[in-house]
Formats: sequence, C-alpha cells, structure tokens
Amino acid sequence: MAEITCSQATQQALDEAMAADPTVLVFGEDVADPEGGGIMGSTAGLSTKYGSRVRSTPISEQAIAGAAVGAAIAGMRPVAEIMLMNFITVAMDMIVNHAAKTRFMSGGKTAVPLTIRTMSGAGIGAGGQHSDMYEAWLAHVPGLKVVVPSNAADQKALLKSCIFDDDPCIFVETTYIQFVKGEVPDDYEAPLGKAKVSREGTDVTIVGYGRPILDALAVAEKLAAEGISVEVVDLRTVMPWDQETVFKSVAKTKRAVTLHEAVVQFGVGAEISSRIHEELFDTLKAPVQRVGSMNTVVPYSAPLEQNFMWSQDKIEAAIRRTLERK
Amino acid sequence: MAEITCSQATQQALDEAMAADPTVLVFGEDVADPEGGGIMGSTAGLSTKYGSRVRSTPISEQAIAGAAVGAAIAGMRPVAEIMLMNFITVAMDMIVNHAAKTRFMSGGKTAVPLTIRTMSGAGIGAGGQHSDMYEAWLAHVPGLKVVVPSNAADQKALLKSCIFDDDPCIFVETTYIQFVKGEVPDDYEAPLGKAKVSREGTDVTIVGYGRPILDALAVAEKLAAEGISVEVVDLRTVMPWDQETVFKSVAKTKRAVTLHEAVVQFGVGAEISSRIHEELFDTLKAPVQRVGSMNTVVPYSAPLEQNFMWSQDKIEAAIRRTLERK
Amino acid sequence: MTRPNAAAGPEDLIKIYRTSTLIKQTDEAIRGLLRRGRLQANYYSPRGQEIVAAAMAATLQPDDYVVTIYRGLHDHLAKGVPLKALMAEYFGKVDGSCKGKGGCMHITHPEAGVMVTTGIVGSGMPIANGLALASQERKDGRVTVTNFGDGATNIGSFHESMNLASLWKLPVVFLCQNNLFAEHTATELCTAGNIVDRAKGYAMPGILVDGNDPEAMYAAARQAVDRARDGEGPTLIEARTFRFEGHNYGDPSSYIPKEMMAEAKANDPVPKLRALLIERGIATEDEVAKIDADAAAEIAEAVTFAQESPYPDVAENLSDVYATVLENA
Amino acid sequence: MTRPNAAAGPEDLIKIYRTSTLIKQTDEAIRGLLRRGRLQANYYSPRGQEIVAAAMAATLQPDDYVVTIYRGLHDHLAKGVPLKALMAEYFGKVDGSCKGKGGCMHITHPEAGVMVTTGIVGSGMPIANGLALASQERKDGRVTVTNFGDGATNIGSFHESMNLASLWKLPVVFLCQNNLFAEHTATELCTAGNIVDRAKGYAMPGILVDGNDPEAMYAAARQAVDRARDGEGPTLIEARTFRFEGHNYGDPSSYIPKEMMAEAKANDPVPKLRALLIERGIATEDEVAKIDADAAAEIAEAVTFAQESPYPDVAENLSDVYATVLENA
Ligand SMILES: Cc1ncc(C[n+]2csc(CCOP(=O)(O)OP(=O)(O)O)c2C)c(N)n1
Ligand SMILES: Cc1ncc(C[n+]2csc(CCOP(=O)(O)OP(=O)(O)O)c2C)c(N)n1
Ligand SMILES: [Mg+2]
Ligand SMILES: [Mg+2]
Repeated sequence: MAEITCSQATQQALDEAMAADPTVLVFGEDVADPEGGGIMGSTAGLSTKYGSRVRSTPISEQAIAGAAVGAAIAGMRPVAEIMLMNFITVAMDMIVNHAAKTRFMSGGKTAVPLTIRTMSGAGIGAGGQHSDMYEAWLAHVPGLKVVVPSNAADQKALLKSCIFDDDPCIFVETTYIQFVKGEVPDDYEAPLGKAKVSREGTDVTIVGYGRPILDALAVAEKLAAEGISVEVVDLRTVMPWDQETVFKSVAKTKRAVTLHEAVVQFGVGAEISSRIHEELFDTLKAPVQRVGSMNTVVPYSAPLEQNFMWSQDKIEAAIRRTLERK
Repeated sequence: MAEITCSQATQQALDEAMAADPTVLVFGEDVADPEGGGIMGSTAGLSTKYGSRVRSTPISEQAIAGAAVGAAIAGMRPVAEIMLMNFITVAMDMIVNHAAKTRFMSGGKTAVPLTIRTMSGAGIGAGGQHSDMYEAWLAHVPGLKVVVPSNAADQKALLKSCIFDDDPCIFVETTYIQFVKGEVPDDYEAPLGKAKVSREGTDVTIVGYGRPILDALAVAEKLAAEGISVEVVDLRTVMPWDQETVFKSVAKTKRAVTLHEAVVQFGVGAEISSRIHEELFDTLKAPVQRVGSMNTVVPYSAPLEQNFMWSQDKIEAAIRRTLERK
Repeated sequence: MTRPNAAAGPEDLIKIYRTSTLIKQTDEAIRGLLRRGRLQANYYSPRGQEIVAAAMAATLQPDDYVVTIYRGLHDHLAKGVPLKALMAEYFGKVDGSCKGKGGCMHITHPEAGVMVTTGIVGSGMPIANGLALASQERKDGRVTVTNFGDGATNIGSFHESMNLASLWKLPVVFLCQNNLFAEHTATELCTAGNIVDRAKGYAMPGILVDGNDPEAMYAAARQAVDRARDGEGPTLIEARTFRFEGHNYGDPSSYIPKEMMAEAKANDPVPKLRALLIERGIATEDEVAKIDADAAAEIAEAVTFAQESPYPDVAENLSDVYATVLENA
Repeated sequence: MTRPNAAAGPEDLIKIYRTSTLIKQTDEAIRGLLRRGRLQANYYSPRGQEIVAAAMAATLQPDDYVVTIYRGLHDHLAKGVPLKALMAEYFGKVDGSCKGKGGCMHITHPEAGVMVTTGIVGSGMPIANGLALASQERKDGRVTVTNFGDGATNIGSFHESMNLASLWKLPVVFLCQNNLFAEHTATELCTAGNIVDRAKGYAMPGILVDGNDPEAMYAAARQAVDRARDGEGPTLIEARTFRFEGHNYGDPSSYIPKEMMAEAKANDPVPKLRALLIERGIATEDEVAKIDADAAAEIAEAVTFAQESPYPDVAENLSDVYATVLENA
C-alpha cells in the first residue's frame, strides 16, 4: 500500500467524490489547474478532469461560502475552500446565519449539504493572522458539523463522509501535517461522529483531535516505558463528538486529559472536560486536565511560537498531574 | 434616586464619556439624531450635542468595526455599534484578526481602546438570525474583553469602564432587558473583571451573567422559602472573568450551576465548569451543572422559543440536581 | 440591448394587478392583526412596493428561484407562496411554510421557488449566486432573482456577489428595491454615488427604473430575466419605490419628510394600476372589484386557517437541526 | 482637477531613486538570506513594485499614516521604517519593530507613520478609514494612504471602505498596486470590469497610472494626497505594476506567461530610473553609484544587527495581549 500525504488524501477524496456524483462542485481561490490546483496541490488535476465543476474564485470569501450555501440549497454538494481558517472571519455570516440554520428555519424544506474545507495551525512561523484554530466557535453553532483529521487515511475518508453528509460540514486541515505521509487502505471508511481509539491504555485517557494526536501518541509511547499506560482517543469529529467512546474510555482509566491546538480558554476542551465531569464525577480520580495553546496571540518569533503551542512536555505534565492522585 | 432603563443607562454612559473626553466617538447605523438616535434611543441627543463625533453609518459592519479599529489605533476611544450580535458575523475579521491582536502583533506599539456595543437575546420572537448570544466566540479570542451586564446600573458603569479601558471591549446589551428599569446611584462604578455577588447564600452557587441573573435571583428567592440558600454571582465580565470570586463562593457552597442565555454546548459555562472542577475537585459535592439554551437554532414560534430558552424551571432543576448528593 | 416582447400585455397587467392587490390587502390584514394584538411579529411592511414584486414575478417561470429579505411579503406572494402557509408561518403555527420554526423573516417555500428569505442585510446575494450556479451546471434553464434594499448596496456581500456573478455569467437578476430609506437613514446619507452606476464597475448592465410603474418595471425585469436565461449573465436593476409604513411595524417614520410621504401616498401604485386597467379598458370596474373581493376572501380564509392551526410540538426544537436528530445534543 | 506643483522635481526623483534602490537591494538581501537558509520567513517580495511605493512616499509628510499588506517591504522602507528594526522583525528578534512578535507580515512602526500591516486581504482599508477619521476629528492635517493589491478589490471590505470614505470625505488615498496577479490568479479572471472604474460607483475620483513610471506615479499620488489633505475626500489610484518574484518566496510562477515576465523584467523600473537620472543630468553615475553603495552598506549593517539581536524572552507571550497582564489567563 502506497503512502500518501494529507494533501494528496484530500485530492483523492475530491476526485473520487466528483467521479461518483455529478452534483459535487469544487471552488475556491486558486483551485483550478491554470492557477496551480490549490496552494497545497489539494485540488490538482480536478479542473482539467471536471471542467466548470471546479472553479477558481476571486478573493471573496462571502461570495465563496454563499455560493456554496445556495448551490447546496439547490441540491448540489459543493466543496468550497476557504484557504485559511482565519479567513472564515469574513465568511462567518454565511456559515453561521445561513449554512447552519437553513434546514431548521425552513422547517426541513431546504438542506445545506455543503463542505467547507479550510486549513490552519501554528508552528510554521506564519504569525498572528494565519495560524488560529477556531473550531470551538463552529462547534458552538447548532446545525454545523466540525471535523479535524489527524492523518492521511482519516483526512481522505472523513472528507468523503463530509461531502456525502446531508448537513453543512466544516473540514479543518492542519497546515503542519499536510505533507506528512500515511497509509490509506483502499476500503478505509470513517463515519462522522465516531472517534477512533488510536492507542489503548488503562491509566489515563487523552481526548483530542488533529495534529496533537501525533504528540499524544509519542508521549504515550514514552510513558509506556515507565509503565504508564495511556489511551489515546482521536475524536476526529469535534461536533457532534463521540461521547460514548470518550465516556467508555474514561470510565475505564478514571483520568482524562483534553488536547487540541487551539488556545485552552473557552476551547473545545472545556466542553469535553465539563461533560466528563458531569457524567463521571464519581468515577474520576482526578480533575480532567486541559492541554492546548497559550491564551495569547500566535507569536511570530520561533521560540515564542514554540512556547505558545501545546507540546509533548505539556501533555506529559498534564498526564502526571492526573496521576498525582491515587 | 430616579430609575432609568438599560437603554437610558447606555445613553447616559455615552453622554458622560463624550463630555469627559473629546477622543470618545460614537458611530453605527441610525445612531445620529436625524435617524432617531439609535433604534433603542440609546444614542439619542448625542449627535445634536457632539456634532460629527457622532455619526450614522451605512450598513457596512466591516467598515464600522474597521473605522473603530483605525480610530483607536490613532488614539481615539471609539464606541461603535453593531446593531445586533448576529451581525458581528460580518465584522469578525476586524474584531478578531485586528482589534484583538494589534497590541500584541505590534509589540505593544499600538493599542486598540475601542468599545463595540451590540445587542442580542432570545424571547422576543425575532427568530433564528436576530437572537443569538455568541460571547463564547469572543471570549475564546485572546486580546478581547467581553462584558454582559444584567441591570441598568451595571450597564451604565460597565460601559464607561469599557470606554476608558485601554483594550478592545465587546459590550453586549440584552434586548429583552433594555426597557427594564433600575436604580443607578450617581457614584456607582463597576470595574471590568470583577463579579458581583448579587445574593449571598450557602448551599449552591449560580455563576452567570446578563438577563438570566434576574431568573437566578427569582429562583433563589423561591428556594429560600424551602430553606435552600442560593448564592448568585453575576460575572458581569465574561472575559476576563473573576475566578477569585467564583472559586471563593463555590469553595463555600461546594455546589455550582453555570447560567447563560447562549446554548449550553461549547458555551461560556463549559469554561467556568471546567475551571471549577479543576480548582475545587476535592471540595465539590456534586458535578457542576450547566444551564443555558437548547442546542438548536433559535425558533420563531412562541412555544418553541420558550422551550428553547433557559428558564427558571431549568435553573431550579439544575440546583436540585446538585443538591441530590450530600 | 432591448429585446423584443419585453412589453407587458393586457394579461400581464391584470396579473400584476391581481398580485398587487393581494399583497396590499394581505399587508393591511397583517397590520390589522398586529394592531388588534391578535398577532405578535416583527413585521416589515412592503406597502407601496407591490408593483415591483408583482411585475418582476410576472416575467418569471414557476420554477425560477427567488431570494428575498425580511421585507418580503410582496415577493413571497408574487412568486406564489400559498397564503395559508404564509399566514400560518407568521403565527408560528405548524401549518406554516416552515412549520413555524423560521417565522415571518425567513419564509422558505421551494414549491413556489422561494428558496431563501434572510434577515441579514445583503446576505441573499451570495446565496442567490449559488442557486444560479447550480442552474448553470445543471443547465436547467432557471433564473434566480435576488431582492434587496438600497441599504444593502453598501455591504460587502453585494460587491462580492456582483463581481462573481458577472465573472461567471450567472443567470441571476439583482433587484434592488430602492425605497429611499434603510431603516431610518436616507439613501443619500449612506450611499455614495448612484446605485445603478455601481453595475459598471462589474462590467454588468444596470437598469434604473420607476418600480411603481408596472409597464416600465415589467420591461426592465423582462430584459434582465431574458438576458439571464439566455446565458448572457446578470443584470442589476435599481427599482425606485417607496415604503408607506416605515421600516417596521410601529415605526412612526418621523425621519421621513411629511411632504415626501404625502406625495408617495398620493401616487399609491396599486389604486393607480387599478385605475389604469379601467381607463385603458383592459378590465371593467366589476372585473377589478371581483379581483379585489377574491383577494379579500382568500385572505380572510387564510387568517382563520392560520389562527386555527396548532402550534408545533416542542419536540420540533430538536428536529431539522441536523438531517437526523443528534443523540447527545 | 490637476493641481499645480504636482510634477516631480529633480530632488523628488533622486529621493524616489534612493528609496527604490534601498527596497530593491533589501529585497535581494532577504531573498539571499532565505535561499541560504539563514532566515525562515513567509516572504512576499515587492521586487518590481518599488517605484509605486517610493513615488507615493515622496508626496507624504513624515507623520502621514500608511497602512499596507504582507507584501509591504517597499511601503515600509519608503515611509521610513528603520532598516534595522525591520530586519530584526523579519528574524523574530527582540530589536524588531514589534519585538519579533508580529513578524514580517505585520510590521508596525508608528514613529514612521506605518500603523498597520495586515495579512488579511482587504482589511487594511476599513482600518485606514478609522485612522483618517481620527485625523478628520482632530484636524491634524494628516493623510492616510492604504495600500492593497488588485485581488483585494474583490472583497467586501474594499467596497464598504470606499463608500464610507467617500461619504465622510475622509483624508485617505486608496492605492491599489495592481501587479496583475492575486496569488496565482490573473486579475482579469477574478475582477469583472476595470478596477479604476469602480471609483465612479462611489462618486470618488479614480486615477489609472503606470505605477512604474516615477513621474506619472508621483503626479497621481500628489493629486490624491493634496486632495485628501485639502479636505476634499478620498481618491482611488490604480497603479499598474508587476511583481518579479511571484506571490511568495519559492513560488515558481508557472502561471505567469514567460513573455510577460521577460518583458516586465526588461523594463525593470529601478535601473530604468537610474538611467533616467543620469540621462537627464539629474545625477551623475558617481552620485547614483554612491546611493547604491550607501544602501548596500546600510543593509549589510542591518542584517548583522538583526542576526545578533537576541530572541525575545518567552515571557513576552504574556505581555501586550492586554494593556496589563491578566492574572488567570
Ligand atoms: C448585516 C446587517 N446589518 C444590519 C441589520 C439591521 N437592519 C435590518 S433592516 C436594515 C435596513 C435595510 O435597508 P434596505 O436595504 O434599504 O432595505 P429596506 O428595509 O428598506 O427594504 C438594517 C440596517 C441587518 N439586518 N443586517
Ligand atoms: C481574506 C483573505 N483571503 C485570502 C487570503 C490569501 N491570500 C493571501 S495574498 C492573496 C492574494 C492577494 O492578491 P492581491 O490583492 O493582488 O495582492 P498581491 O499579493 O498581488 O500584492 C491571497 C488570496 C488572505 N490573506 N486573506
Ligand atoms: Mg430601503
Ligand atoms: Mg496582485
């Protein structure tokens, strides 16, 4: 089985979806082949193959997201690209007031089966306006589904799940891992709303998603040498998140750490932590710990950026905090 | 002492701030007197008194928020109005990528002492696009301060605190209570970041802000008859929130309920609940309960809207859940 | 380029009148209900703008798409949203177009081609482009009309949408219903330059028309709709009109000069069209009276229907959020 | 209206050349550092656009405000950001303009009037209006220049800003540096109509100019700046130019036709101005050579300075988030 990068996983998912279903459309800045097939090459070859179903757009995120909303209402399955997550700030109205609410407000008469692909993440020196993770905002908007894969196989399978899902999905690709390769089995599928236990363990559960899962696995490996057994739950879908799998895991380990790239405060980890406490108050041996980035603007200077980010050290420290109590 | 409405409180705060400091500017849709002095009358009389320092704008929320950012960078203290909170979705870039980050990204060279006033809240039949509370988004953005008053005195005092604060402040006025009257002592002050214990109690702490504080107080009054003593902490400032006061209260009562208008999932209550569990794990007698609105789009139909909203019944039920455990 | 057959014939004018009187009377009925406290709603009256919607709709096919705004009653009725479903939605009842969940600001009725009604100024336009994009890809021959006010021409989404529609030659008509005010602000205080001139900046044709003149409005609409249907791309129409009832129900309209209001009302376009039909011998007094009476009867029936329709079950709060109800939400 | 004294004199041309050669050489130095792995940065070269910035700056006062974008090196240097502070910021060092916290996409240097450098396309314009609003209220006589690319003219904030600036007669100059591409997309594929024509839709004057021609660019800038300073309101300048190095460092520019690139490079505006100075007898070969050499020396010194400057302490992550460090954050 050949290994492919996360970007290639996206490209394959789009290609297969477009081949399978003529209602799938792709548009965004620079996505067509004359413009390079996407800044990451994630849409390379598609416009050549599918013609006007793949279109480069002006720099007009409201128009991009709006066109996706409208086309979806009319029965298409548009996959719109908002190049970086910070740019959804100019398209929030379309996503929040329209994509998310249209099914409900129409009493079920119109659905919005769109996918918005976007990319973000710190660690590449892109500074304050090109690195933020705002998935917590979107998870707080009823009607949206939010997906953040951590590897190529999931990126491919989950993107297809989003495209063929009947609800509006926000699909977040982490910049840093787009060139990381992974095996993608041909028949691999990943349904929305289902977490994956990436590593089994008995002493503490890490609940996270996206790029930091790689760090969680590394820390788990390291601590295994000390006899600390860490279970890693990769949520994959942030909303709706797989409470069943998480509660099952934490019921077993009795300790949990939440983990994501976004800043800790008011982040997704807060919801997960709250729910775990609500459900497993009597079971927990220690308060759930939260790991994420620091409550500050993403800094440019390399040492500052490293200090800002979650890290394996911070994950390890959080795990040890949960283990302090017997 | 005369009673004034919350809208009048805003008007007085603006008037006093403008009189005190010539750098205070006010602009937004329909805010000048020929246009009625604001749809709630909150800016009535100001343009007549202060001339071009008060301006009605086109329907251009990016331009409004952007003008505030720029004027603030240039040393003014603009108070911009985004009529309803759902409309910040078109101005998020200015608020998030610029207002919030400018001080940090400039290494402290430029500050953004702006205030954005906005209004929202369910319960008036305004439906899916005019009722949402998105303060959790803004609290998740380092650099912003977020304030939600629950009464006229705080609305007036906190607005002045925002205007004269050197950081960008988002000031959320709750639609429903704008015509509610309250006493406003002349010398009343309310610093940012300080909660108010609105009612003292010993059995359980309600931590909330905004309109639902009125419900919390009503429930507290009701339960007092049963001998249940409820402490009500009105956060007033959502970010940065007064952890000291909250922890002190919960350390005493050993039980807590978070309360806000916004939908529960991924809301502000999640952060508060997580922090309480993190800090007071050994003290808590029961898991923190969260009360807010249902995880759905704000419905139009009156009975649905009532069902969607937090309520005194839901608050009472949450309190009783915390008391189930001894 | 003016096309042949762009002129409204007698049948068209009768149709426009039928639609207009239905709109006018429905609006009066709704305001009556509000006044008597029989209905609670944030209501944005289209009184005075009836002809714009009626003439536009007269040029459309049943399956053409329409996108409109909170001030949309006229557009909804003109495009054929059934009065009962509409009225029940105003009352928040289960028989409403959207089961009472969307409400009067968010009427959706795909059977009539009414795809989106938005409460966010300017937001209909990007979405209209998407509907038109679907039509373009499917080659289904549909045209999408997106309605918005003068105030909406100053928001970013207008600009982005005009540009994209022009570039992609989307089959969409941008219909600006310029009623001279945006909430309480006069157009010239918030709009630099002329709205219709903005079309040029997008290499798009722009048509300025008296929206209250049924023949002129029909001709403008026809031209734009035909152009869109022929694959030649979008058109901006600036239809000058006026709203008689202020921004929303209860607005005392103190910001509107008295003479301006008086003049507008003296030129009420609906009775004017009525008179024109008779004067030109297109219809007799009896015939128009019957049209008026039919509308009144239909409205009375719809109001009763809406009032008697039950409220939706509160379980509706959990359905239609997602395609299937989420377990833990 | 063309104003008197709008023409660039010999001193102006020398100044423009001095600025241009500094920009050109700094850009080359930065690309050299990137190539040799001595610097890591997302870098957007302004090579080819030097004259636009240099001529514009030659018309400005020291305390006038400038807002620009990630591709802003030319604007920063032209307005007078000290090279050492600039270079140290690129390296993320504590002596950088922003203590290394903002980085090369976000240079701020109020002492030189550089108030905002944004990485979000179009976002500088609404903020520029705010700076200009402050000047208008304070009557401080300042002009604000906001720089942006051709691609930025298709985003909502452009539209909203142009309209507001025109309505309020703000002292702002909208300088569109049209380098014919937005990332990898040619202007005509993403922009319907002509950029300069969009000004008319806001009742604003628009000037189309060859931005690589120092005299034409100076005259256009001068006219717009004077107009703004005289309280007559904003102007849109569309300055045609070209970027030689693609969108960002490492971009192979495969989407740019080879002949187009070759022709642009054959008309490299900086050596062209150098030749013109000599040809016209404005400066001797020795004099321009000294200007070039001075720039080179200054750059070498700044690079050393930047490399030797320490990284900021990680405690900087907590400061400047708010005016005072929050206790529990
Ligand atoms: C983005 C946004 N900003 C502000 C509002 C508040 N608002 C509702 S209607 C309106 C005026 C719109 O005027 P116009 O576009 O002329 O339409 P009209 O109401 O006159 O039909 C405003 C400002 C809104 N709904 N959406
Ligand atoms: C709102 C937003 N959308 C997309 C981007 C990604 N992006 C960065 S630069 C750029 C192209 C801008 O082109 P133009 O305005 O012509 O400026 P140039 O780079 O040519 O100087 C794009 C699309 C962004 N930074 N901001
Ligand atoms: Mg209007
Ligand atoms: Mg460009």
